[in-house]
Amino acid sequence: MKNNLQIQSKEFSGPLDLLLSLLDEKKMEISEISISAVTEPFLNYLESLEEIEAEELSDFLVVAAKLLLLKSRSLLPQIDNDEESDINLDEQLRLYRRFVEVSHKLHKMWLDEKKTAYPHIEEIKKATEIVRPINFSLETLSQSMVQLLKRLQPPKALPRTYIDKTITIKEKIDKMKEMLKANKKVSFKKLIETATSRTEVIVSFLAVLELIKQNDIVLRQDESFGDIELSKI
Amino acid sequence: MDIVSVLESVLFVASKPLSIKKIAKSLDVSLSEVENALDALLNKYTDISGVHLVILEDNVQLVSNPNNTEFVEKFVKIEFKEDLTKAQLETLTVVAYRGPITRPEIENIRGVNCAVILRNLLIRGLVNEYEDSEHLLPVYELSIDALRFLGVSDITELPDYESLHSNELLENKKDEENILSTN
Amino acid sequence: MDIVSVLESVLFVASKPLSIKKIAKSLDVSLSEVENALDALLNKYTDISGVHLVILEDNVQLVSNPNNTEFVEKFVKIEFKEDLTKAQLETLTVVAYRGPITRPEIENIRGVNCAVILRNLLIRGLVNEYEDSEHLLPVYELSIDALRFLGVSDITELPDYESLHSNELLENKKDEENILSTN
Repeated sequence: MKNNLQIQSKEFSGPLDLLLSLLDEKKMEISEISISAVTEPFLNYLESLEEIEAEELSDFLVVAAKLLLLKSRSLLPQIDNDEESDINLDEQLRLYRRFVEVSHKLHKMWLDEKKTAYPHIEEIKKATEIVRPINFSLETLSQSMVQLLKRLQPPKALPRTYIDKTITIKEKIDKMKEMLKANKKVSFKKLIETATSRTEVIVSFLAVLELIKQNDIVLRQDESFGDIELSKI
Repeated sequence: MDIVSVLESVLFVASKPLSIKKIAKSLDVSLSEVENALDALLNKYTDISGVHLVILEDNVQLVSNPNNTEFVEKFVKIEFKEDLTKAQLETLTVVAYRGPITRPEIENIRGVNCAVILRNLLIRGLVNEYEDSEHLLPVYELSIDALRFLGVSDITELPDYESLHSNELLENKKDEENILSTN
Repeated sequence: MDIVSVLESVLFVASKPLSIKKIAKSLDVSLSEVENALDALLNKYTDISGVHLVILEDNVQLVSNPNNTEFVEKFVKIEFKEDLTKAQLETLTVVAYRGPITRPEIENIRGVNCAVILRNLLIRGLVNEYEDSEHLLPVYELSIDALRFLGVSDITELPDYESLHSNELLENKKDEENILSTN
């Protein structure tokens, strides 16, 4: 219906919420394959979050890392599978979705004023002996005020903009193929020289993996963290 | 509508004597229906019950069994020696920095109902409630005892009183309140 | 002392959730005596009764039957209840269905840090926090106030409670795999 509009103006309550929205947008069921298929829009969204506090970003990065692992595994099935049991993103997402669904039901109940149960409010009789509660002091009072003000701070909503322009793996592959037409060998460093964002670097790397999978190129790397040389087969 | 059940709920929540005639009118049932329901409730709230149904002329009320007063008071006293809960402390804070303040104003700032908490603070003697000509509703402020416990003689001696009292976030909440009440 | 009667009076007068353990201590009786007395009161305050006895973990409170609220509100003002944000709603849901639950367990389900949200829910009185000897960390559970606002008298009345409450996914990865493979 108005799915496309929704995703652009939605406030995400966390990385799993974002993942679910991306899947819903594409009308995909939850599976390892579908999840890894939304890796790029997820990363692009992260890119738009750059200004957000590190603390909030870290939860998104955890999921991003899982997504990249899933994605690279789907591209390179021979990759070491030791960590497989640690991902389980699809299972986590399924359970999370159940809670989200039931939370909508609770929300309806919450908003139904006609169902609020009342306590009995006894008539007020002031105590004959007034005692000082142990934790009642100037310190606790002003601390409590500071906390309250923190709470009243309007929530810093995650950016509502959802970047449409996604650098896709496919675009990168096309670009690499073109470069490999002109030169027999291409340096990965050079490939990412013009990258404008971290996402683009990651997507470039995924494109390289895809090309290997398709048996189009071979890689050569002389030392760890050294440059990677791509050559056409 | 189950009249017995509804009547029981109404008496339980009301906490004050209600006129039997008015109950019949409000619930849109006959007087005898209310009287029959009261008879049914009298069977439930017997002499040994912890809650008694008191009927006096046209008035009816649920009250706690007077025989248990001693235990109830002991219980309440022990409760008061305990720490304030976080919610109580926050309510007290709002009353301290923003008082005199009405209950809806406090609730608007805290985002949650404060009736029970205010009642507890009143019973504990930490806040005072009084009628004020400026407000239609009762207003609350810190009691002299509370000030004494804090070791200050005047509310303005609270830490950062000026800046916190007139904090923008609290003022915004007040504006919201005004908007709401004009609806 | 007639424990059932005294307990009923205390619950009636208190107007707020009370800890079962504290009641036992204050009245100087054993925990099982209080629990037996609560059972007796549960027989008195049945589903169709105008008053419900709500028991949630260690907390207990007498509240009006939520089905009668429409009529009750002809006599008392409605309670203030602010809407919940999406993140608060999700967190409250996880606590409701999985409580008592620790913060890392909640975060495991939501995939996001919940410290600030839990604090807000705590101070709005919608969840309780307590130290538990079984866990090294504080555990969270739904408050009776939250149940009242949701209009249920028993937590098991929440939609799909049984299946979501007992779904062990994530709590134990091995079990999780077994469950999935038998499906």
